Amino acid sequence: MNVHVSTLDEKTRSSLAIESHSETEEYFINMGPQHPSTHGVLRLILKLDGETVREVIPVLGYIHRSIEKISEYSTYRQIVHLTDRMDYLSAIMNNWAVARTVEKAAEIETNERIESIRTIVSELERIHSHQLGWGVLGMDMGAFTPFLYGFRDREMITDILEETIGARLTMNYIQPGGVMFDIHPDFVRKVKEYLAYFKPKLDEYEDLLSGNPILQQRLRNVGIMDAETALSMGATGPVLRASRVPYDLRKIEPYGMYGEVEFRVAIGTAGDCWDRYYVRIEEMRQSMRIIEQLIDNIPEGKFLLKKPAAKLTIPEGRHYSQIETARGVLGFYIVSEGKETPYRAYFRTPNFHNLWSLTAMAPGGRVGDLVAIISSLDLVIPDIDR
Amino acid sequence: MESEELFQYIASLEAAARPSEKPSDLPTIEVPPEHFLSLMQQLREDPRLYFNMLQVHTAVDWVKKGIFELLYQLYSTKDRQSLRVLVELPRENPVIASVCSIWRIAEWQEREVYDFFGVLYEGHPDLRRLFLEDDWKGFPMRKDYEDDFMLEPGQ
Amino acid sequence: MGFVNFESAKESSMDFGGLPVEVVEAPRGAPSNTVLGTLPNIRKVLFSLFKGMSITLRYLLHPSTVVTQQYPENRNELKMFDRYRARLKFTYNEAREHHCTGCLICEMVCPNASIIIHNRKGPVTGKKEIDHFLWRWDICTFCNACVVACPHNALEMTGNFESAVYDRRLLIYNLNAYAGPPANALKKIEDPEERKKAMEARDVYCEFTPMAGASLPGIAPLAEKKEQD
Amino acid sequence: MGLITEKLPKMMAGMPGSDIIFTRMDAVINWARANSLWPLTFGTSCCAIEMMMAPGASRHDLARFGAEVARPSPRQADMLILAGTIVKRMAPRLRTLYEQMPEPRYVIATGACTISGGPFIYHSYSTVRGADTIIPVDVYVPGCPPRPEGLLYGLLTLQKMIRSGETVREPGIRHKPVTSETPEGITIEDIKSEMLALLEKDAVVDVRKAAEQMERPTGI
Repeated sequence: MNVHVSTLDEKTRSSLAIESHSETEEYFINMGPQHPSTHGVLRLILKLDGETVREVIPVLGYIHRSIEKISEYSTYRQIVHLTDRMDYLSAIMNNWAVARTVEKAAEIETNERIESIRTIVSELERIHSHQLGWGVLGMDMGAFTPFLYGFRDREMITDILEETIGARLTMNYIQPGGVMFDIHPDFVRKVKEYLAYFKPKLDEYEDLLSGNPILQQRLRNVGIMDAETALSMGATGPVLRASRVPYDLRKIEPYGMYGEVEFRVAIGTAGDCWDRYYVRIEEMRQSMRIIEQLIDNIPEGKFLLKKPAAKLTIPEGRHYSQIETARGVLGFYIVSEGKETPYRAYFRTPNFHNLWSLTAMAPGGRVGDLVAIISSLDLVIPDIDR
Repeated sequence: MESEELFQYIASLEAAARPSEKPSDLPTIEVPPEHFLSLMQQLREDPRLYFNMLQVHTAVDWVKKGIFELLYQLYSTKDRQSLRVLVELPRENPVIASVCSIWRIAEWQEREVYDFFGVLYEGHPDLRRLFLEDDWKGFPMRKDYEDDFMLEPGQ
Repeated sequence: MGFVNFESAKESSMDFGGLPVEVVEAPRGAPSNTVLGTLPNIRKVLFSLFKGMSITLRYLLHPSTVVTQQYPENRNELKMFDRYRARLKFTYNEAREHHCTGCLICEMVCPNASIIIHNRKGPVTGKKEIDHFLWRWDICTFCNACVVACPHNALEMTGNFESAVYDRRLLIYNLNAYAGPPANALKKIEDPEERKKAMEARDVYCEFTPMAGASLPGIAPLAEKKEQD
Repeated sequence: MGLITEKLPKMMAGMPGSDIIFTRMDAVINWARANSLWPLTFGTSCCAIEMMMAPGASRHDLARFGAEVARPSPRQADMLILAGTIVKRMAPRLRTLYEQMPEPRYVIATGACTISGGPFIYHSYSTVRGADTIIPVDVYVPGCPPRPEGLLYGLLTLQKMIRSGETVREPGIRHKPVTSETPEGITIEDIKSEMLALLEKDAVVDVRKAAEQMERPTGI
């Protein structure tokens, strides 16, 4: 059998050699890895015909830090702290993915207090992640004010989390068998204050940005992806839900306290940028609903059931479990040999799979639309590269 | 579908596929590489199964046994069923059929596995390195990968 | 321009693989992307622009909504939260004795080997005791694993974030104020004379000293570098 | 500036009273440089969020220090805030960005990853262990990530360095103040004096020479 392994150079060359779509000449431009609207060090090679995008070739690896290799040398508790640095905007949920897999595999029990705390802080984190996504989308669309407002409200959540957890971004909070700290005595009061503050602010967001005809013009009917393509592309999270697939692990395979609270899954109708944008706005509302139902009755109990012993082993076998983060499904797959460190650790990250759908959405649109599509995917590049 | 029923149904589709005895937390089947592609096509297209999401594709390097274990984790939105397909490949000359034509995400996942493990995919439209430079030597996630750049604590 | 009507966010139920899922649909207006299509809605469009502007105007006219911190000026009022993690420190009792026995648990749980402990044999007691507790601030990620794992509560995280330096080698710190037995071991010595002897044999270091890269992996010490030059 | 910083010193070399003029000029030039730092938006990972927080967002405003306009182009920037891990593949691009920036250029490294490789220092086949193996770094801000105030403190530290920094007659030679933080409660005086002596010897760093001597990291 003969399999040909090509290079980037070959790929671009052969891509040009394919018959042209029009009489004009097609050409390549390079976007990134240092570009303000790629949200990090993503590099896209665009094949353009005039201003029409014919093909997008994403080039990854500019922040590939070999987390999976390091995981093979780390104990399970240490892996938790590495996941903070993958999707740093949903660090707590990343911690949870590891904790959940380890708990399921090693059969570690948790109590209701732990699960409640985990759910509340995860939803807070989801809100602040979407706030940032909203603000940055506004900035990419040419409005600087949303960026300021989004960050202003996000900072308040960061403060609440900082008081309980002690860190602002890389939390390392959810541990196998519990959480690292008990909630701060002021936590409940501050969260309630924040919800009361943020509810009218969310309507203000809508007045400011959603109602803006320029934004609607730029987002609607841009980057359309139907449900079948989205599923085949492996997209998850708001990207998939915008294509009218109500695949939300919080509903489908409830974990934490999600099975006991009422909320609705936000979905879109057409799968365009507008739907992806609005699904996030709606998810902030639903997250607030979830927190409201849980915050008043956090059960009593211990916050960490086992003092973290140095050794934590997982029985031999293959273990997988997944979590709905702010950007989609984060799965953690462990192959264990029964030792302290995993034999193989694999992260199924949401952004890696979501970015791939860009290659289906962008062709045919303009370069300006490409910026809108990248913003609406709400990418975090270190999560792609790991 | 219960896993027993699922295994029987899959065995009726493709006789070579058998339930795996390896410790695993999901319904798992094993299939030899030569029957792999036809099985995957049937898993996707069979109206009763209809696995339309390829959630996870990765590999494990069992260096002592001399094999790569490829993992394909499928999910069906029709009846919320998960299935894990394991394929064993020899470490020397690991070649397997590509499933890009069935699930489009496989194009990236396979490139990632090629990048890390050096597994070659037959029929892949654009097989090249994903994260590392084109001229990188070796495949870093293999257990016997050696690199002067890597440091041990205290070194 | 079909204008999105926000009241139209629909709540309904959908089927997902046999499971009923309560959903809420994103609102959509009738799509029209032409300039002419905008005209019937021109009043709405103008109103929405004005609405957005009025929000920014309201913040402009209300200076009480300003959230900007005046950082170096407000240093005295700026208090970090108790749990904020920015600097690893030893805990001391009233007699300024530390609690570290040199058991190496923190070094073991540290995910990136930012703690390096040198133990020695005590000159008086003859037992194992701490000599240097080196902490590499340049690697530390403040994951708090060492603090949680410490069986003697000898470590704590504090919130001093003002830490910029001109040389990375200055970020390697010696944390213990002295090399010697911990508070618990001193308590056990009942004879006051012997305790005094044990106390005097301690080598006193500065509590939080930059080690200037004392021959650590990956970093050339300052002195050595000078010789190369 | 080329006229003032390059030609004038040669012209005025032997003139009486030139010392006073140069000292005045140094003060003015350094004051101007310190208070108009334009950062390049260069963020690779987590620290970038805190970096966005510091200059751009509403709560911590870098504009108060004359550093408000974050520039996407290296040609218009004079300060590079390294926020996030640098990996082997990014290293040549970072070097290019640095070389494209006009002189005088300043570099702040924020966060553990940029300073030393941080959590990815061991067992990693791709993470560069310290951005200063690629480009010269002026100020290191530890933290993971440092909070925005910490970054502002780093900026103030950089301004301190610039103010007491280059002179017109010796361009490219940066006089770094001894240490930004003198440890308190030192009990053994000789440790301190020894350390300070070491630091003083190292205080003058020829950045240009260092940049020329620096080789590209291997494996790229």
